[in-house]
Amino acid sequence: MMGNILLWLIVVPLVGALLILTIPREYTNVIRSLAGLTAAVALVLSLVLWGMFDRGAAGMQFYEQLEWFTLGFMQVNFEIGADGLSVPLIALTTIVTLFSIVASFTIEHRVKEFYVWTLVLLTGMLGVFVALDMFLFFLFFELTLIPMFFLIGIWGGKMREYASFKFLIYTGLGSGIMFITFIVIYVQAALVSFPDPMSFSIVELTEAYTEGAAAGAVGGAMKGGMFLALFTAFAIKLPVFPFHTWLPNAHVEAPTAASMILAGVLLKMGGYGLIRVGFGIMPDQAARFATLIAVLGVINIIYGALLALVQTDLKALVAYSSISHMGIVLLGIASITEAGMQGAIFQLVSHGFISALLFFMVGAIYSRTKTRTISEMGGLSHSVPVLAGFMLAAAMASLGLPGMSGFVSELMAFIGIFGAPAEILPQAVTLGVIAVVGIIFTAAYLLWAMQRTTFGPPKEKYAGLVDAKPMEYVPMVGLLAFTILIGVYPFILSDVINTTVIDLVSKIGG
Amino acid sequence: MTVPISYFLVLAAVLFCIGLYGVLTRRHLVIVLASIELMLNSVNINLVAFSAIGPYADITGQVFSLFVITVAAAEAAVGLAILIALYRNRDSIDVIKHDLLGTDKEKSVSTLQ
Amino acid sequence: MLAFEATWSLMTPEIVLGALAMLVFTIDFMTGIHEKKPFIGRLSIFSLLVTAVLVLVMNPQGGQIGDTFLVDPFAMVFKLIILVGVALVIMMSMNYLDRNEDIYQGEYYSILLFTALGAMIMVSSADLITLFIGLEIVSISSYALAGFKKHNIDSTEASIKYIVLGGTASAFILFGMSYLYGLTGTTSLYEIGAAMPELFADYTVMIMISLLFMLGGFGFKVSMVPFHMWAPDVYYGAPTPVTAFLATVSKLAAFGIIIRVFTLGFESIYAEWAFIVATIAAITMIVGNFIALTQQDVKRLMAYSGIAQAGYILVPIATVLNNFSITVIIFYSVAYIMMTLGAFSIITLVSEQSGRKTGMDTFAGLYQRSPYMAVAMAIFLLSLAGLPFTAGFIGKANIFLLAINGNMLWLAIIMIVTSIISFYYYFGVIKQMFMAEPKPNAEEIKVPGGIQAVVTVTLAGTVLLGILPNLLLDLFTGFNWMI
Amino acid sequence: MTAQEIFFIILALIAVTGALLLVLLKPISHRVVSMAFAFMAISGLYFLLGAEFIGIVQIMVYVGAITILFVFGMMMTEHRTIVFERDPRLSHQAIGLISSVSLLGLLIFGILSMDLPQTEGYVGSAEAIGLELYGYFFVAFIGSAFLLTAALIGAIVVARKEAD
Amino acid sequence: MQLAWLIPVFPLIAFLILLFFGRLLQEKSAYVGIAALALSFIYSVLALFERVGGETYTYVFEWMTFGETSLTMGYEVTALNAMMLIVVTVVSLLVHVFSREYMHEDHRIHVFYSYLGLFSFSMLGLVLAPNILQLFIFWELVGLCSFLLVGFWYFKPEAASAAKKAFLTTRIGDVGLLIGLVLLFNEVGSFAYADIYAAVENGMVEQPMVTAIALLVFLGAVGKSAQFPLHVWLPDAMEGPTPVSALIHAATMVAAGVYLVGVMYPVFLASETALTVVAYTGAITAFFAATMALVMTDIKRVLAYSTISQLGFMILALGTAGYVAGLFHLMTHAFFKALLFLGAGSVIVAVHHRQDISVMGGLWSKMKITSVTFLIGALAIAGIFPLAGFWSKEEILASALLNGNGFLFGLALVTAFMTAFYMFRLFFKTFTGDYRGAHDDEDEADGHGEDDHHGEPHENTGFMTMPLVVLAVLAVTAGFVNLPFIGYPLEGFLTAGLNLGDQPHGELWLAFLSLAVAAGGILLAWAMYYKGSISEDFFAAKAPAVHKLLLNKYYLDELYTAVFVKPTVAVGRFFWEMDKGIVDGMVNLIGRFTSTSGRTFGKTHNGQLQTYGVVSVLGGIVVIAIAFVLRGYFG
Repeated sequence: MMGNILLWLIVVPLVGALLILTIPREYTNVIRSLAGLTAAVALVLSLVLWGMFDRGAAGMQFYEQLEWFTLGFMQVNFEIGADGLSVPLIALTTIVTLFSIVASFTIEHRVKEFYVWTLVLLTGMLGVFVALDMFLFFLFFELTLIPMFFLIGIWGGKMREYASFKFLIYTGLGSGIMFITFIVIYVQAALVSFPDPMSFSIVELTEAYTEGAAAGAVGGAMKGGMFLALFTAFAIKLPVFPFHTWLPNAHVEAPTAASMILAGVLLKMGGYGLIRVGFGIMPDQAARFATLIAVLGVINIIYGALLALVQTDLKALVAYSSISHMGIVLLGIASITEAGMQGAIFQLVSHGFISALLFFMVGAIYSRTKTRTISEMGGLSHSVPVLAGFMLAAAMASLGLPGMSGFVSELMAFIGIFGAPAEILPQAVTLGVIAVVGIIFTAAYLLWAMQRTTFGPPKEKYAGLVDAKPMEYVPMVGLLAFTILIGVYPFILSDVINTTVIDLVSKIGG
Repeated sequence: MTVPISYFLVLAAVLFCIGLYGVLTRRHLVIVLASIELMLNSVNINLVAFSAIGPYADITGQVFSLFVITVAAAEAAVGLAILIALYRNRDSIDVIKHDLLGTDKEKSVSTLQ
Repeated sequence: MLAFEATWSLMTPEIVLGALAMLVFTIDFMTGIHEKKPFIGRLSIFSLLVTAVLVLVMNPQGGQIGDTFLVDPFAMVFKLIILVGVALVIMMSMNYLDRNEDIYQGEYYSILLFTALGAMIMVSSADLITLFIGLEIVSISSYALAGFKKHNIDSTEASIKYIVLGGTASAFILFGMSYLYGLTGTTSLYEIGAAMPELFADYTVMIMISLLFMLGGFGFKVSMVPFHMWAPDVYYGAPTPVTAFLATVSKLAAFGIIIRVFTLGFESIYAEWAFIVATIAAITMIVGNFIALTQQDVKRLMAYSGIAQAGYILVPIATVLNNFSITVIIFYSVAYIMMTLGAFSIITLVSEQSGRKTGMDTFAGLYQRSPYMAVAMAIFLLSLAGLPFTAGFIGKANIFLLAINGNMLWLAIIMIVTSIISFYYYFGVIKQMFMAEPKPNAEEIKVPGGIQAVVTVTLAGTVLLGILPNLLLDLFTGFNWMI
Repeated sequence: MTAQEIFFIILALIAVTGALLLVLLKPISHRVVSMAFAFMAISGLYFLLGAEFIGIVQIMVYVGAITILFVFGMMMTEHRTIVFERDPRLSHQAIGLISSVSLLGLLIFGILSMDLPQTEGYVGSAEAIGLELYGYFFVAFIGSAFLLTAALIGAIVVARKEAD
Repeated sequence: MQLAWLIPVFPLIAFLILLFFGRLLQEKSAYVGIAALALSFIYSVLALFERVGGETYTYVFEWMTFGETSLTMGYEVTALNAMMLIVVTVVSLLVHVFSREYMHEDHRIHVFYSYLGLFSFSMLGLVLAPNILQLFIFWELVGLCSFLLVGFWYFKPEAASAAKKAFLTTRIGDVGLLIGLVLLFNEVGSFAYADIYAAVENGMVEQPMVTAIALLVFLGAVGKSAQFPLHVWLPDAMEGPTPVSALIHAATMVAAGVYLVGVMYPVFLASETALTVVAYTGAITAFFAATMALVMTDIKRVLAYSTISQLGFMILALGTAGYVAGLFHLMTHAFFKALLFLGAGSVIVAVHHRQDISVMGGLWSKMKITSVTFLIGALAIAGIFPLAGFWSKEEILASALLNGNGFLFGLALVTAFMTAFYMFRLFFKTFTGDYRGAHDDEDEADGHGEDDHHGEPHENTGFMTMPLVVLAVLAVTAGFVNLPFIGYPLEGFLTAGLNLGDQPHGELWLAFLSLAVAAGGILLAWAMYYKGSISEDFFAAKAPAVHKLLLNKYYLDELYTAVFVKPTVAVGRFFWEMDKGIVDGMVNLIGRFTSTSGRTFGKTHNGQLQTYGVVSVLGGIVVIAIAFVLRGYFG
């Protein structure tokens, strides 16, 4: 048990948070370095996990199950494990968190609490990705709400209270729907298997619904309902049109580090959940609603891009771009092909890095220009060339430039959607074409934004700005490096994911 | 007994509802408390009637009614005590004047003095 | 006559508590009126703890004295909840009474002890009369307690409202009981339960009227909609520790008898009333949470929150009545009493230190003024909201499980949606504590030992049950609640 | 019509009239008197039903103690016959009336829908009541002792006028 | 040939060095780039020599896996890309050399060279790609470099906007390409050229699908090679530094589209429709671009339209089965167009960074080398015997005639005439006559920057003239690699091992016809702009509407703005309003509804004890009544 690296991963940030709590709040530098150290340890652990992970094996690894509590005949376990779907996201989480912690070294206001919340958030996020018990999954899923609420609410911008409450209630509602659906899923299976006990284990339920007793016994309408409810729950997190409106508010108001984590990791929990639970347990329903998911994915892509196109606030633009990019995930999932699924997971990871980078850049620029209004910027290439350069790189990554991770995921998703079996997704080609057209819009808004911010005649008022500080290079270079690494040699990622993806897709029988 | 039990029951119901009406609409707090006593009395009529000529007549009903009387007395005592304390504080026993605690009484003394 | 042949040792805890309560009263009587008498409070707590130990020692084997006094796991656990609850209320009262010298201490404590006794009788009774007497001990004591700050307008007004409405509710209960007695000739719930199917067939309307009268009367005590109207005003006006008492012990004891009466007496006609309870539960959750959204006063907010919580506890009753649902209810009760008492002790502390104000803004910047209290309060509120790693979450999750298992999906959905809505106001308080800056004239908060103790105990309970619920759940699952 | 029925009707009329007057009369003292009449009539009903002990207790407690208590309550609060200004809550009155009447209707519907067998009648005795009290209902009896103690303490504390 | 992978790596190393240490190196950056390109060039030559007579060499590694499928990356040296390697490295090397002088005043010269390095890497990578996916990756990267280099002078709003336009417009084509290759992949199961060829030739891909794929792939080429209707970005891209225009927007990147069609040729051959579309697109582009080149006054824009026009020629050739002709023209065009651009760059430097030909003139005497080499270039593009352009253009005409139809051929011929005309219009206006720049020095309307050395134009240093000379030599000789007299050696080289059918060859009369047309064009230009025997405004006066139309580039930019840009933005705004108003509005409405209803419920708590009582009792009665009615207790 003590040897389980996943457990350590969850525990380390928590220990870090507790340690920070013991430090008097005046010692800000100690607190900062301790937070950074904790995140670094988590990162190292996740890399060790990456290394130890057996690429060839399907199923869960580092599996651990402890009895937790029983309720009547319902067994809730502390069950953790990792497969090719969670390992990359765990790595993503630790990486983005470490960089966001480094990025927030500039925060001077209530430093101690900031890092405590960040580390608690890290625990929650890692917990979501390792939890294999639905109960536990939900626990961690909810746990992320609270730190993020505080991060937005205390360190956020002008409208922070509105944004934090909207985030809380909206995504809370999503969690609520999710929880009810989890229990319905469980109860349906448990009733079928009665009197044999059944636990909340995702693994066990997956088995029950895909090949076990519940596969045939639970009615189609019920399963459809459950799937749609699950989809809605995760759609709020992802977010999917029309459940996306919390996101721009939250992103715009959140402090840089929180935006990085929010876009980089929190949104991914929605995608992860959709694949792990929604797709995993009810692949037949995923196939049944593939068209719906794909259509929503396409709407997300186009709608997000069009909205990003007309934003006046740079951060809002990036926020809407997140919405647009999450459409790719849906598209990939909807295709129900190995390529598409691969693309969806790739997009989760890739967008994690890219959006974190983008938000970091926006934050860094905002801290200098004191404005996020696009029209007031301009000529930043002159005053802050390095920042402008990274900004451009981030934008390029975001618009799916080959050589960067975004391209790979888009390519995979498109291969998936164009290759989707016609009986599952009859409109695949049409949807695919519309989606691909969306990436023109993506290019349009990003380039337009770049043209108006970094390009253009140098502005007088930005003459004295300081270019990137050494501490800022860490997140910039780090995130960009990961983006490029995956973009140039995606095999390192696909290798890890592939077996799991094959396993997932095989459940649908093709 | 030639009087059907339902007579007693109806009488009790009538008294109960008169009491209830008193509680709900009278403005004098003493009368409100008295109305509660009336309601409790109607319970006793029921109990004693059932005890005497009910389908399962036995002594329990009368015992029950004794307890009810006890409770009624205690309640009357405490109620009047509170009434007096209230009167000392507010110089009024008009029910509708005692509305300091409502939701839209933002003016309400949000202090406990 | 069973009078003196019964196993009276079953009543040992009650007898001891009664004796100790009288002792407390007598000692107070003999030590004058106006002195500060902290030992009275300590003695009261000691009495309650002794009783609790006695309950633990004496009660597990079970038994009964006629049908009037039952000792079963259900009664035992509820008694423990009540005793611990009252002890905590007294603990938080000690500071309050030191600051409010117009309250008579000895009388206050002894009346609280009487209510504990009454509540104990109430939950271990299977006889309408005994049950009603227990209920009235609690009620009449509560009326007096609510008005104990007798020079305070709010307190007396709260008290008069409480007694008028409470008295009416009692009358309704009795009226219902009188029919029940008349149609069965007995006050024993077992016998009533046994006769119920036939009875219902014969006198459908009258049985339902009596059932609903009783439900309404008990519902008044637990503040379920539409019988909840008194709660906000009384909670607001009553002295804060008394509010805590009303919100926890009084409410839970009333739930105890609801379960007792409906399980023993009306289980056979479950289908006839379950949907009514379900509807009421739904309305209660909705109304409580919706109104709470607009509250600006913490005590009123807690009142509406308490209404909503009552709705949550009603859900299992509406879903199914069996051992399992009682387990769920009792677990939630334990969680509820922990988090609510914790929250109220902090409210007491803060309002006493802010010139007796209870507006939401008194909590502004509490984190700066007293981090431990702020964090503890946050955890209590999170628990009330049902967020993870708190007892409240496990409790609610159990209720969901039960509701969905019992094909009450719609109720579960209403519950979860209203829970999410409740985030708004609970986090509103949290926002005040953590995000707002303290008022410029806000004093440093000095935490008295009593409050510190209450907060620590309840916090430990809330968190421990949130992380290791099996500590209680495994125990409970082994119980056969009702004999 | 038997004598019992005649007595019943008379007593019931007195009780209902007393109750109505309690609710409807203006002067407070008249109201309390009419309440006393109602209580008396009710105790008469108990006698009619053969529950003499309860009837006597009724007279002692209600007519004796509680009515006097209310008179005290009346005296200590309002000495003169106060006249409230016009009640501003007409709709409230109406709703109160409707509530009460519809509840009454419901109850009468319930009562009349019952087909209760007419039994010969059970005559209780003080002894029987005592045996029950000290027997089966002993717990409740002790409980009511505590109830009265608590009420006593509570009432004294709340109503007490301090020396200062 | 195993070392061919080093060819793109050298510039990449240069790029990285300059990225990290550029600030230290400053002007010395140029040498890093030059050295890297020189090495690349040497390796390219070696690769070519090895390839001649050798076999295709392929190396791949696993790049990505999904399911049972693996995507690979690697490199291969085929006949076609061996040729392309030479073209790219030569032009790139020369541009590197040229820029040393051209850019030396710019303090961001290291950035410029790093971009050039990146571009060279990308372009070489594109060429070496063994599969279409890798090609696409580098295809996008060259687009990025184009974006960066066009926007190199980011502070000029026109440059910034041109960079964006270039990227966006080509991206439209790229999207088509992406869809095409994804569809292709789903049909074939591989991105590798070899597999694709095999699949297409075996008829594995159904007919409508292969047409669709071919057209989509061609859309990519249309964007990249600035074919009608996506040609609009190229003229604007002239906002970039002139060496960039020479390298990217004349010789290499824009030719990538042609190259793409070249490498995917089997797919095109499988679809008659696709070929037809390709041919017509090429011809129409060639014609339209040429018409616009007739009236432009900006030296670089004339060359830009000329480039578009020439690219149209190549596409036309490919569309009419003139595989070799198209690629041959690609190569020759690369040399002479680079020559022309660099020459223009030399001129621009000499006239203090002005580009309007109306302020030039009379430079012949002042800058001999530039003038002569420019003239060679102009003759080459006009297709004068025996310069490179003559040979390749003749082949294109041949394929248009033999495999196309009269219309295509006619269009090509007219275009050839116009080509000669506008080139020599440019030449005469720039180099002959009197220098018109001196007297309006003061109003530097479209001049760039502050020139601190006003004065007469004079010849530039060796860094600038040497590349001109080299390119001029190539412009003369490059055509000889495919001389008919020695049996079309290039054709043999390129088509070896490929099943492309017979290549069309023109008969002798066609050569003469082409020569005559070119000569005619030159003569007309001579008459109008040198001799002055026909008024310069002759045509403009004859058909002012046409003139205006041409000057405004057929109003295509305006049209696109009105049809695509504005509606998109409008739709975006509409959605935004909808998002705020309806989608988010619903959310807020629900929130408001909740709190309002909470407040309404709360109103019942008015503090009135009896209100509470009435509500409770009435509520209870309602509960009872509803329950009774529902359960039917009332009867």
